[in-house]
Amino acid sequence: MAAPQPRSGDPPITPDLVDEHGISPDEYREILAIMGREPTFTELGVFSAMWSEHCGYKNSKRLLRLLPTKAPWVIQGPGENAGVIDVGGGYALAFKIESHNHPSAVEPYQGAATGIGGILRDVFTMGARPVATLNSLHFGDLDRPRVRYLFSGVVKGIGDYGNCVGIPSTGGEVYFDRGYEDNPIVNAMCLGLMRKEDLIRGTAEGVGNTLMAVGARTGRDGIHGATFASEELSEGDDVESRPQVQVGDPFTEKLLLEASLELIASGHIVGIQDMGAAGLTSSGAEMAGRSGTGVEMDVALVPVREQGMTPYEILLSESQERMLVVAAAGREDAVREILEKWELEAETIGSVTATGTFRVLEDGVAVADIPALPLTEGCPTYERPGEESAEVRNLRQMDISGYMLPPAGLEEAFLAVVGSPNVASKQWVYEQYDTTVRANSIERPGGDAGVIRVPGTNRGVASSTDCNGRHTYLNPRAGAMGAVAEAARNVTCTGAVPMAITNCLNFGSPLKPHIRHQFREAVLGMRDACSYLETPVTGGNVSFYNETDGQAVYPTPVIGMIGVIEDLDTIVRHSFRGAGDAIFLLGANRGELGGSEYLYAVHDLVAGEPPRVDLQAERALQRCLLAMSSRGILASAHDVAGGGLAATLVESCLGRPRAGDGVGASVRFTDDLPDAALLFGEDHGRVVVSCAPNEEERVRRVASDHGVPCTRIGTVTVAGSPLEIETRASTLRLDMDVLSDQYFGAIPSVMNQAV
Amino acid sequence: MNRFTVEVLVTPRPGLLDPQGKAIHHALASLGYDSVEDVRVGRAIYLDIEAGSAAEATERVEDACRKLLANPVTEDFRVTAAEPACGAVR
Amino acid sequence: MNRFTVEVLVTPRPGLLDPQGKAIHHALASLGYDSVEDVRVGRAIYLDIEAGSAAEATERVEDACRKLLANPVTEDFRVTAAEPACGAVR
Amino acid sequence: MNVAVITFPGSNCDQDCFRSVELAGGSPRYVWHREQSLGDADAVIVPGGFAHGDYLRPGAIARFSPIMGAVIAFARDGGLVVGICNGFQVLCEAGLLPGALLRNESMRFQSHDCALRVERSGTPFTRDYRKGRVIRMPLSHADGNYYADPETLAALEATGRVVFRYSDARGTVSAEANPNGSLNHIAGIVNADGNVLGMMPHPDRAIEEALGSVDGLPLFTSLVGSGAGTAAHTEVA
Ligand SMILES: Nc1ncnc2c1ncn2[C@@H]1O[C@H](COP(=O)(O)OP(=O)(O)O)[C@@H](O)[C@H]1O
Ligand SMILES: [Mg+2]
Repeated sequence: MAAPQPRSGDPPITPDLVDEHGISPDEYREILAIMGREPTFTELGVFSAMWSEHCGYKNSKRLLRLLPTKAPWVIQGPGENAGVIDVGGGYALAFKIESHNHPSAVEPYQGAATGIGGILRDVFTMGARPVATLNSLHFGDLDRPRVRYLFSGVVKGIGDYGNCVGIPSTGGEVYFDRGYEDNPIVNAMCLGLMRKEDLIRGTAEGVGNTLMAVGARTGRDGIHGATFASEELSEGDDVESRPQVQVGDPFTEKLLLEASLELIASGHIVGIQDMGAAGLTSSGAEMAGRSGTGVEMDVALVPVREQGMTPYEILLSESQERMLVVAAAGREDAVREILEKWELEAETIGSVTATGTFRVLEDGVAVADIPALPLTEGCPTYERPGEESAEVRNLRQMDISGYMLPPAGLEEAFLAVVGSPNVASKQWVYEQYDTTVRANSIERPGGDAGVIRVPGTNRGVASSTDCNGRHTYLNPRAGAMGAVAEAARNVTCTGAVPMAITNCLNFGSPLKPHIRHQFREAVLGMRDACSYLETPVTGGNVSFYNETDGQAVYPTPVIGMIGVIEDLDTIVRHSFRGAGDAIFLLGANRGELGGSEYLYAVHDLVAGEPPRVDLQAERALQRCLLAMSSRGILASAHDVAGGGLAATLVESCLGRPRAGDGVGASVRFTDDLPDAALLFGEDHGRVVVSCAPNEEERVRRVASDHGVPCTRIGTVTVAGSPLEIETRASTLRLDMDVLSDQYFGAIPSVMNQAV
Repeated sequence: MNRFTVEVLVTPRPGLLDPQGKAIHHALASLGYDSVEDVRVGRAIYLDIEAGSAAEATERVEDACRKLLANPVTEDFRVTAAEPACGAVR
Repeated sequence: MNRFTVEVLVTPRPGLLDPQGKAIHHALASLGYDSVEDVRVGRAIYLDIEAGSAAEATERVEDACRKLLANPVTEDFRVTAAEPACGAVR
Repeated sequence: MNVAVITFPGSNCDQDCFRSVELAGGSPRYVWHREQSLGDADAVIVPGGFAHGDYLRPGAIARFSPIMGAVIAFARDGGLVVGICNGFQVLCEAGLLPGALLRNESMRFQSHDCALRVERSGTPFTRDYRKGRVIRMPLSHADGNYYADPETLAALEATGRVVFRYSDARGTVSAEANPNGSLNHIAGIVNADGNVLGMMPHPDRAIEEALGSVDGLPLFTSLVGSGAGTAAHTEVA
C-alpha cells in the first residue's frame, strides 16, 4: 500500500506548525518513531487531536488509574462511551457525565445544548435508551450581567435540547461563586436503560465489515474542538473561536437516537460510536484500537455540508449528531433502510481492515496511515509533581472563629443564607426542563436525588450530581471526598443503595504545580471515598485549562452518583409530611463553618478548613437510612449540606414548589456550639428525618443498631405555623411565607429582571 | 423628534448549521416545492423608535444589535430605517 | 432557469400579543434604550429557488407562505425577490 | 376500543399515550406518520413531543405528514380525536381546532404541575369527570399560550367549548394560575362538533399514583368508554 504523500496545498511540517498543533518537541519525536517517517499535514492534525488533553488524557491518565473501577455489578468500566452497571431485574444502566465548559463560555446556548447532545449519544451508542439527564453548573456571582447571560443561555440550551429529544431532567446542581467568574462549568450527565443482552460496544470487529457515516452531514464546525477544549481562554476569544461554534439540532438527535436503537436491536451492526471530540478521527481510531483491527476510509465518501472541505477538515470536524457505525458485511442496505425510515443518511465510507492502522484516503489516494493503537493509547502521559498554592493554604488555615457573629443578627443571617442563590430553590432552572416526559419520573428535581422508574417494573434508579467547589478549593482531598459522600447521601435519602459513580474533573491548567496538586488530591479523595463506600468509578471526563487570563476555576470534581431502589413503594421524600411527626437528626453536629455558604453570603469570605468526611460514620449513616427506608418507618429524609441545618429545615418545611404542601416545625438544639456554627455549619454525615409518632421507637432502635447518633430535635407543626428554632443562646421564629419568598424567590427575582 | 420604524434582519452566519432552515427545506420538498435549493431562517425585528433623523434611529438600533439583538458569535444583522410615520409591515 | 433568492418576512398580526417583542422591548429599556416605543418580532426566511423569472419565484414562494411558512391565524407575510444570482444577506 | 396513537418523527409522548389507553382498558396501536390510513381505529390520539422538531412553528410541518389527511377525514366524519400538547398544536395548524398556540408569555419553556378546572363534563373526553372538578397534572411546553381572534373566542365561550381552564387548587381562575398567558385561561377546547379535543397539559403523565396524580386517567377512560360514532350525538351547548 502506498504511503500517504502530502496533498497539494498542505503547509510544510515545520517546528512552528507542530507547536501550533499543541504537540511538544518530545511528543513529535515520539510521532516520528511511530510513523518511521515525517507525518503529512493531515496526519499531524490527527495526532494533534488524539494526543490532545481532551482525547489523550496526558496529564491525568496515570492518576486516574488509582480509582477503583470494579464491583460485581459493574458490567463496563472506564474506556467505553459510557459505564454500565447491573441494576437488577435483567436491566443494565449506562451512564456518563461530560463537560462542555469552553463551548458554553463562548456561546452558552449552543455550547450547553451540544453538551447534552454529546452525552446522550454516548449513552445510546451503548444500546441504552436515555431515560434521564442531570446537569452540574457552576457560574460566577449572579449580580454580574455577563453571568446572568451565561446562566440563562446555558439553562435554555440544556432545556431546549433535552426537551426536544424528550428526555426528562431528574436533577443537577447550580452554584454561583466568584471562583467561576469567567469560566462557567457546564457538565451534563445522562442515564440510559437497556436489557442486559442489548449492550453493544464501540468496536470495529470483523475484517471486511463496513464503516458507515450516519446522521448529520459534516461541516466545518468545531474543527480542533478537542484541542480547543485543552487550551485556556483569553480575551478576544469570542471572535477568534467563531468557526468553532457547533450548532445543535435536537430533532436530528432524536431521529438518530431512535434509529440507533433500532439498528442495534436489528443485529445488522457490530459496533457504533458517536463522532464526538475529534469526530471521525477519534471514533474511527478508537473503534479500531479497541478491537485490535484497522480501519480504512475515504473522506470523499463522507457526506459534507460545505464544498471544498479538505481531508484534514473532514477528519477533525466536530459537527454534531453524527455516528460511525460498523455494519456487518452485506447488511449495508438493511442499515440504510432503517436510517431512511428515520429520514437520516447513511453512507458507506470504508471498511474494517487487518492492518492495525487508521488509514484515510481521498478519492482513493492515501492521505493518512497511522498505527491505530499508538494513536489512541500511545499518547505520552505525564505525572509531574504538584504543590499547594500558599494563598489557598493561608485561606484554609485562617482562623474563622472571629466570624461567628453575624453583623446584622442571627435572623438576618438565616434569611441571607436561605435566600442566597446557592441554597435557594433551583425551580427557575428545572422548570425549564421537561421533568415528566415518558411518565417514569417518580421523584423530580427539588429533592435530594431524582428517581426514575425502570419502565414496566417497580424498580427505580436514583441519581444526583454534587460538588461544592468552595470546599474542594480550600481542601481538594476533603472536598472531593465530601462530594462523593454527599452524592451518596443524597441518593440514600430517597431509599436507594449507592452503586457507582461517573465523574467530571474540571480544573485549571495542569502545567501549573498548584493545579496538579489540586488534581492529585481530588483524585485521591475520590479514590478513598469511592473505595470505602463501594461505589466504583465507571467512567468520566477530565476538563483542564478552565482558566481565563491565568485565573483558574475552583477545582471542581463533579460526582454523578447512581443508586438503585428495588421497591419504589419504599421511596422516601425530602419534605415533612404530617403535623405531629417527630423530627430527628441522624449524625452529630460539629459546627464546621470552613468554606460555608454562611461565610460567603454573610461575611463575603472563602476560608477555613472545609468539613471533613468520616467515611466510617458516613457508611454507617447510609446503612442506617436504608434500613429505615426499607422498613417503611420514615415520613421524610433530607440531607444536610450547603447552608447547613438552616437550609435543610427550611426545605423540609416548604416542600415542593406549587404543591402547597408546606408545614411548620418546632425544633430545639442543645449542642454546645455557637449559633452560626450550629445552624450554618456544613458538616457531613447528617440527615434530618421525620416519622409518625408511633414509629419513634423504631427509628431510635435502628439508629442505635447502626451506631448512628440519633437526636430528637423537634416536631412537625401544621401548615401556617412558623419555623421555630431554639438553641442554647437564641430563639428564632421564622414566618414560613417569608422563608418561602426567600427560598423560592431568590433566583427568579434576579433572573426575571430584564438583561 | 420623529418616530421611525427600523427593520432589523438577523441571520445565521454562513457555514453554521441551520437546523430550522434544513427542516423547512425538507418540508417544502415534500410538499412538492422541489425548485427550492436552500433555506435559511433568521429573525425580523421591527422597532418603533423616536429619533431626530433616520440616520440617528438606525445608528441607535445598530448599537442595540451589537449589544442585544444579534448574537455576535453566530449571527449577522442588517438594519434599515423606514421613513418616519410609515407603518412598515405592521 | 435562474436562481433567485427570495426573502420572506413573517410578522405577528397587529393587535396580537407578541411575547418575544415585549421581552426585547423590556430588555432594551433596561439597557437604557428608552426611545424605543414598540418592538415586534417575526421570522425572516431566505429561499434560494430556481425559476424562470423573479415574478415566478415570488409567486411560488407566496404560495408556500399561504400553505406553510406563515400561520394565517396569527401572522402576515411579505415576499420580495432579489435579482438572480444576488447573494442577498447570505 | 381501538385507539390509533400517531407517531411523528419527534413525537416523545407516544409511549405515554399508548400506556394511558392501555391502563384505561382500550387497545392502542402506533400509527407511523407516513401511513395513509388509520385502519380500524375508533379514536385517534395525536401525542406530545416535538414533531419535526417544531421547527418553523410547532405543528406546522407535522400538519402535512401523510397520515394527517386520514386524521382530518376521520375527524370530519365525526371520529374522536385528541391532541395533547404538541398534538393540540398540530390540530390547530391542521385547522381541526380554531386558534393558535403562541409562545408562553414568560418566554420560557415551562414544566411543572398545574391545576385545571373541568368546564365541561358532557364531552366524549370528559364524561368521567365531574363538571367543576379541579384536577392536577403536569404541563410541559414553550408554546401553550392559546390565542384566537375575538369572534372565535366569543363563539368558543358561547357554545361551551372550553373544556379545561387553568385555575388554582380551589378552582379559581386568575392571572397567577395561568402559566402561559392563554386567553381566558384556556387549557383545552373542543371543536364545534365536539369530537376533537386539544389540550396543553398532559393527562398522559397523570395516570398512576406513583407519578403523583391519577387525574388524567378519566380522560382516557372517557375516551375508551365512548363508542365509535357517538360523537355526533354528544351534546354541544
Ligand atoms: N441544574 C439543575 N437541574 C435540575 N435540577 C436541579 C438543578 N440544580 C438543582 N436542581 C435540583 O434542586 C434540588 C436541590 O439541589 P441542591 O441544592 O444541589 O441540593 P443538595 O444540596 O441536596 O444536593 C435537587 O433536587 C436538584 O436536583
Ligand atoms: Mg446537590
